[in-house]
Amino acid sequence: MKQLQTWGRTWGPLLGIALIAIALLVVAPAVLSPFRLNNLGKYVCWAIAGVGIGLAWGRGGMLVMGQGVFFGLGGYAMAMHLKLEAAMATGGPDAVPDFMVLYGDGTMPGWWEPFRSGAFTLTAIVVLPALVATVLGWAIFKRRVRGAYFAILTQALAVAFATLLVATIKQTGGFNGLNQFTQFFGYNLYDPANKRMIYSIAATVLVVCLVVVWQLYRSRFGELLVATRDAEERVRFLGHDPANIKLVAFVLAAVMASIGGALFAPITGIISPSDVDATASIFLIAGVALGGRALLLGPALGALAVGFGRTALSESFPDQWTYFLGLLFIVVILFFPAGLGSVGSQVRSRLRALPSPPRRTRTTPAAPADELEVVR
Amino acid sequence: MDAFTTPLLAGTATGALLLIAALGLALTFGQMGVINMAHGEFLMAGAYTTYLTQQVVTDTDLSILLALPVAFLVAGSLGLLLEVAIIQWMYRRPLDTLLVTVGVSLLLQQLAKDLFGAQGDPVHTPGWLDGNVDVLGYHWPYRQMFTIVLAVAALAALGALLKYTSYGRRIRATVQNRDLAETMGVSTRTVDRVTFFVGSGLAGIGGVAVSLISGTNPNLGTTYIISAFLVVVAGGLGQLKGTVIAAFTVGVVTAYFTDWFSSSMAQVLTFALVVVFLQLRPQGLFTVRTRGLA
Amino acid sequence: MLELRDVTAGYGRTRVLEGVSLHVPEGGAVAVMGHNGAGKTTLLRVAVGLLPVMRGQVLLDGEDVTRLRPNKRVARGLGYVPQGQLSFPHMTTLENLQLVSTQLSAIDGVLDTFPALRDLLGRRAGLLSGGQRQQLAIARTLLTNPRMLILDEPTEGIQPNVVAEIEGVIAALTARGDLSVLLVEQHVGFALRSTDAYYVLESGRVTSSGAGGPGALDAVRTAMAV
Amino acid sequence: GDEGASSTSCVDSSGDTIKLGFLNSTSGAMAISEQTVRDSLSLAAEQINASGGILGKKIEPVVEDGASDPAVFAEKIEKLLTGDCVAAVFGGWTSASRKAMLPVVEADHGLLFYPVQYEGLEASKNIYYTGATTNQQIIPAMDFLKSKGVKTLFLAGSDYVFPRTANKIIKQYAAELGIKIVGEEYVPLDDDDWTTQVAKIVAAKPDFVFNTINGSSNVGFIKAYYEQGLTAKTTPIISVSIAEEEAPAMGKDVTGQYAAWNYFESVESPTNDAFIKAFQDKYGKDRPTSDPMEAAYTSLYLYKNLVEKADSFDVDKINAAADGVSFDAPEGTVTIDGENHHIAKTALIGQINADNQFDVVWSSEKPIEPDPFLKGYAWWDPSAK
Amino acid sequence: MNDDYLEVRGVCVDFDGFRAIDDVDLTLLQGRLHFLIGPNGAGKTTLVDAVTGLVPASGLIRYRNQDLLRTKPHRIVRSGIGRTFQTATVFEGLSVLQNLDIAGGIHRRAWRMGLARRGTPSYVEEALETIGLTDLRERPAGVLAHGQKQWLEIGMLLVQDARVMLLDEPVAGMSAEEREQTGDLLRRIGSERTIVVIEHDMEFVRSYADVVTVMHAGKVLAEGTVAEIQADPRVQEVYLGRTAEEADHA
Ligand SMILES: Nc1ncnc2c1ncn2[C@@H]1O[C@H](COP(=O)(O)OP(=O)(O)OP(=O)(O)O)[C@@H](O)[C@H]1O
Ligand SMILES: Nc1ncnc2c1ncn2[C@@H]1O[C@H](COP(=O)(O)OP(=O)(O)OP(=O)(O)O)[C@@H](O)[C@H]1O
Ligand SMILES: NC(N)=O
Ligand SMILES: [Mg+2]
Ligand SMILES: [Mg+2]
Repeated sequence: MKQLQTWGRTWGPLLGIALIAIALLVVAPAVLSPFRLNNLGKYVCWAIAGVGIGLAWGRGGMLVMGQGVFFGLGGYAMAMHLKLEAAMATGGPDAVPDFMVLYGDGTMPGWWEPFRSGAFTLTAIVVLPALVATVLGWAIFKRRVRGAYFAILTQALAVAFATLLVATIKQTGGFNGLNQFTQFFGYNLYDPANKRMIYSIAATVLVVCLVVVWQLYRSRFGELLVATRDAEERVRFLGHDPANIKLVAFVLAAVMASIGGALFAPITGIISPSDVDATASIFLIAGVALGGRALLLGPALGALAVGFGRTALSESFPDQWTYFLGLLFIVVILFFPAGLGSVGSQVRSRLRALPSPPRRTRTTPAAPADELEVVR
Repeated sequence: MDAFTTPLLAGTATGALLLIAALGLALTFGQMGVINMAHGEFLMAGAYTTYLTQQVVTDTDLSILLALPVAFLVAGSLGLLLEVAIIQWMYRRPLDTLLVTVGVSLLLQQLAKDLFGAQGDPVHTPGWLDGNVDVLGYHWPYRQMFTIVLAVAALAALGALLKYTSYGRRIRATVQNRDLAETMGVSTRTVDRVTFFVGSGLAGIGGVAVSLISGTNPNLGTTYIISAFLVVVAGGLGQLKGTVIAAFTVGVVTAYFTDWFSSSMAQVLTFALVVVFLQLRPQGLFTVRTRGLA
Repeated sequence: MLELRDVTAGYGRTRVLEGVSLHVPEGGAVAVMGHNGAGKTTLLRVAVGLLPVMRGQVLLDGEDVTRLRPNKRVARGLGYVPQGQLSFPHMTTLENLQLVSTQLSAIDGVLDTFPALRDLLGRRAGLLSGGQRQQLAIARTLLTNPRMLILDEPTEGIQPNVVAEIEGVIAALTARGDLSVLLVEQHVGFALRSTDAYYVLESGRVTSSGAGGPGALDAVRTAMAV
Repeated sequence: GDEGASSTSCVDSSGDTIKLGFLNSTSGAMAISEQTVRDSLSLAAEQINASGGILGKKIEPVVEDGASDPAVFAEKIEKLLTGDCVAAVFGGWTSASRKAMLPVVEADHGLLFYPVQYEGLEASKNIYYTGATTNQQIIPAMDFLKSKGVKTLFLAGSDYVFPRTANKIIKQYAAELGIKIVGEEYVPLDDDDWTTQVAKIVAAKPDFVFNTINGSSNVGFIKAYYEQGLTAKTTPIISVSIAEEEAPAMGKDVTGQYAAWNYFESVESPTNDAFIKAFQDKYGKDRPTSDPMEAAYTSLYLYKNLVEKADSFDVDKINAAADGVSFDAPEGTVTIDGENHHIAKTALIGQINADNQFDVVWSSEKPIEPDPFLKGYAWWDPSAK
Repeated sequence: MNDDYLEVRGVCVDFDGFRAIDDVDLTLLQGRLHFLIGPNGAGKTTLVDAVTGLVPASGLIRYRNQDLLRTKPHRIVRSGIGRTFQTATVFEGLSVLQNLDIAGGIHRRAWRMGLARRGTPSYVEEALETIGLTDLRERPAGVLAHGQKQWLEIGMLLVQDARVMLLDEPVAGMSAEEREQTGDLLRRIGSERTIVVIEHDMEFVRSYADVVTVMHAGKVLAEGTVAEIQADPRVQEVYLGRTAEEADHA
């Protein structure tokens, strides 16, 4: 019995990941229409970013409210390449994207140039967010900015990033964003078979990300990350610099968000500031909170659910759906602070604790003391 | 000369507006630790209150003055409702309040849209605010001066409340250690409610000032919320002094940036500046230190 | 004065107290002793109202206060010094005291009891040393003018001569006859000297109780050695 | 995209109803504007159904919320075209939303009717543009300014595609007309604070201000303008996005200012009277009508006429029949240009009166043929700096 | 004398003009139980803070030829100096076992951090045994009682294999028997370590101290054996008080 439990604890999550893999890679393509599959692909992109948020927020205690920035870095990097591919397909190797002619003077900024190369673009999608997150994270964590400060700071970054995109219309397409792609690394983007391929890539990436965090969570690093979340300063007295530990999680989360964004562009055919701004970032967070931030599969499933919920609610109640969405936020966070993924265990513990349920919801441990605490 | 005075004076007015919005947050966020993303919608409620007051009392000279206390009550009551219905269950997980209140903010925006329509409603500037005075080349509108006066008055009132009444100590005690405060005879429930009422009420006052700039519309709150939070953070949690300095600095600096570059770039640069600033003073302008690892 | 009737309480699913009954008579002083984790603090939290009971009753002056919030119990004369040198860290020593009472004479009174605090009035409590904070905690509670004083390891981390001081204060207060005391202490000698009845708590149950006084020393030691 | 080659339409026109998609933002920042478009689309559908439908089939609207997010527009239009198999989609407002829908509607070989004035430089076989292109609104507005003897002009706009492109055209045309541009300022969409920019206008003392601001930001602009002592008398403004919907929110501060459109509620014609009456009967006496609403209303009737001329719901047949299809719209008779899918429209300049209605003060003699790429304007050089 | 000793020379700590540590000299030798006593607010905790890099200090603090004042806290720990806190601080979200296990982290190579723990390392098992929390190993540390947390902290130091242990009131709040157990434990592990204990319980000090340093108002007031200290009138005046002779906490 005990052995079975241990076995379950180790391999149960892998089984869950396998189920998700089957559902996404085998079942979904078989039963969904091309349009619905493409929609699912979009949610999968959010889920990839969500897995990273689960790592940074759920395990690391860093409420990353600006993941849109990294989602956008990847999304725009990919979109720039696709835009150039589209231009080059019709206008030759020196062609520039159409919008630069429309709103600008028809010249392309130099930093667009390398994105003509697919290899460079793929590298940039990983390296760019990693670099930005390292520099940013280094500065933030070394100065011990955390808790609500960190959350609001990252949110402000998302706002600044989106505003910057809007303000640089001639270089980034501004409010319109980048769209009207035609091909994806040589494949016609409007061919249903190719669309299915891109979907499969996204689903596979999600599964890989889940396996990566599964290993991380069971590793000693995962335990140390939780320790850092619970008592950051205390970790110093185990001989670790908490800034480094947080940095690793933050950078990983950034890279995942970036990859999610990079796949989002070809799947939806567009990336624009409204996909990366503060509101978009909050929706990323919402999925994670809904599914259960500290759980392994919670963030991914939550992100998929929120994506699906947005579509389904807005299709069924196009005029009232924001009410439902608002209520969803409230109900989930209020009643299931550990996410819907934990409803089962929560109900069980409630039942066992009868007859006198606690007067206030105290099912989660008290917030880490330093969320608002001000330390020297 | 006006290249210097215009951003200074206009920025001060913007700063005043930020200050009113941030003062409420300084209470609910700075003192109580609740990250209320619906605070912007309380601002919006204040703006709609002004509109409605003008519908009832058609003498605009009077109605604005009347709108101030009414907006305070309306927004305050909304805040109280929020506290009683939701926030009171969440004091032990401050970061989660952020997400819950995002939901509330969505609800309130949709509600405003359904009640008042998607279009904005007009708010008329009273006669005594009509006009401007020429200050070194800048036609400084009376309305901007009024905003500054309003902010200073709100600040003074709040400052006095915190400093000269036992309420200030109670609120701080409650946020620092709920259980302990309770066992020191502080009714933390009352403190929570009063704080939310006052903090949200301030947003209502801010809403009156905002309505004079842009009338009403259901998305009005979203414009101010993030800047207001940034001001509180840059000012240092729980520090009115810091909030004041941060609000006016952000207002004036943004105005200069706008003048030199553009509005969009000014927003980007101001955000960037706050980020850099937090590098230098990670816990805001005024830091409160304690010992140990807490 | 204070009575716990058959109280069961705990955290989440885990029960920490199992059917504990205890009585502090009017003007009486009762000590609770027990090992680490026995449930002493839990017992006091139930008495004060910081932890809801799962079963049982808490009575104050013969009245059921089981559902009353802590601050209401404080208003009825309950004073509580929690374990762990707790204070409001961002408030100064003086503000910590003023939270309870702004009467100068009253504050002056408790400062006479803990003169070391006089020099620290302007310092933020979070910067005080552990012992200084504990002195502040006791002083603050005394300001609430309790008729029933509940102390959780009040001498923990306090220098010896101040421990003696605190012992003296408690003795003086109980001698007044209008103050009841419920004391959790690890220093058995001190505990028994200061009280007239004791309870020993073991794994959430009362395993032994009796009259206090130095004579009970051996009985308690035996009870605790189990 | 490769037109029509791969996709076969799933539109089912065999029953006695035909599905049409209404895709507007009813949440988010653009809801302010787009809700009105939705309202007039619903009205038109109701009227058409009451009078027998299209080719005898009742319209069955499938409504979706674009949520002010271009990516959502892209998703929803695909859903409407491939999931609901609507015969055509009506909606979109921002150019961002249109640009996002364009590749989808082309790939799915569907139809989109876009009802808002925009920056031009676009023509898709799968889109019908029932709002003005630049030579039907902006260029006439410039002509009007020239006729008023304007020498100096200040440009104020929202920081996004339409104003940027519009101003690029304005600047080139101004050079042609000999009008000097004395300033150019942008503020992000939905930003209310125009104080600093207005101070620059005060300092620049232009003869006129050309306003390409979109949405609620106009309120902040007009209020700041008035506050700093600028009025229609001292420094008039000509706007291309302030209509009857927006004007009341600005009250007296906007009185006397000008706007360029192709329709005003004040247009005097029996068709318009009928339109206004029907609209207000349905939505209330206090609801004004405006250009985008009228263009949306018109778009549905144009679609009806297109289908009935083609005698089919098939996109290719409709496109083949498009040239010359017209409708006696509230703004006057409009006619489709089969080449670029825009419509000929009469340009109007109105002056806002104390009731926040627009008095027509200038009008093009006849409907102006659409020229989205400004091919007929020699001064236009798209790649100029 | 080997180089395994901690040297404190002329150390001062200032807080906005208030001098909490004033020119303190100390030499802490290996193999002896060193006690640090003194009135509340004397500066004992602050001194430990200074040694472990938690507060900035001036002067010289040296361990194995390393200048600790110029070393970051986590590097100080890595050089073998561990501490506990007056208010026990453990990782509340982790189990007792995990708390102990991650304490051993500094002895592992960085890349091994990515691997999962397999079973319970023997030194963690030993530490569990030593601190008597074997039965509670799977409990989240957050639910431990006050004293249990203090034991867990000591256990973490054991796993860290700290050469210098600075214990801030480790037995406060423990019952007499528990103190005895803890004292014996300290004596056992102290033979090859440098251990400094801050404590107010004079009986405990009497039973276990090899050397006692008394601090007062930021300065070292006296140093010597327990007997010498108890006889010192200055110590009696500021610290022990009139109950000096009968300081018989149970
Ligand atoms: N918040 C909590 N959640 C869950 N369990 C708890 C909580 N607080 C205490 N416990 C558990 O309850 C038991 C009793 O704890 P309590 O603090 O009452 O002990 P105590 O007798 O006061 O010990 P000490 O002498 O160390 O202060 C302990 O086993 C502890 O692990
Ligand atoms: N950050 C700080 N700012 C100001 N004063 C401080 C700070 N830290 C400590 N102090 C003061 O320094 C003095 C020494 O404190 P410390 O905690 O070292 O005392 P201690 O000897 O450990 O006392 P105890 O036995 O009560 O724990 C105290 O008076 C305390 O108030
Ligand atoms: N097309 C517009 N007005 O965005
Ligand atoms: Mg206890
Ligand atoms: Mg100390």
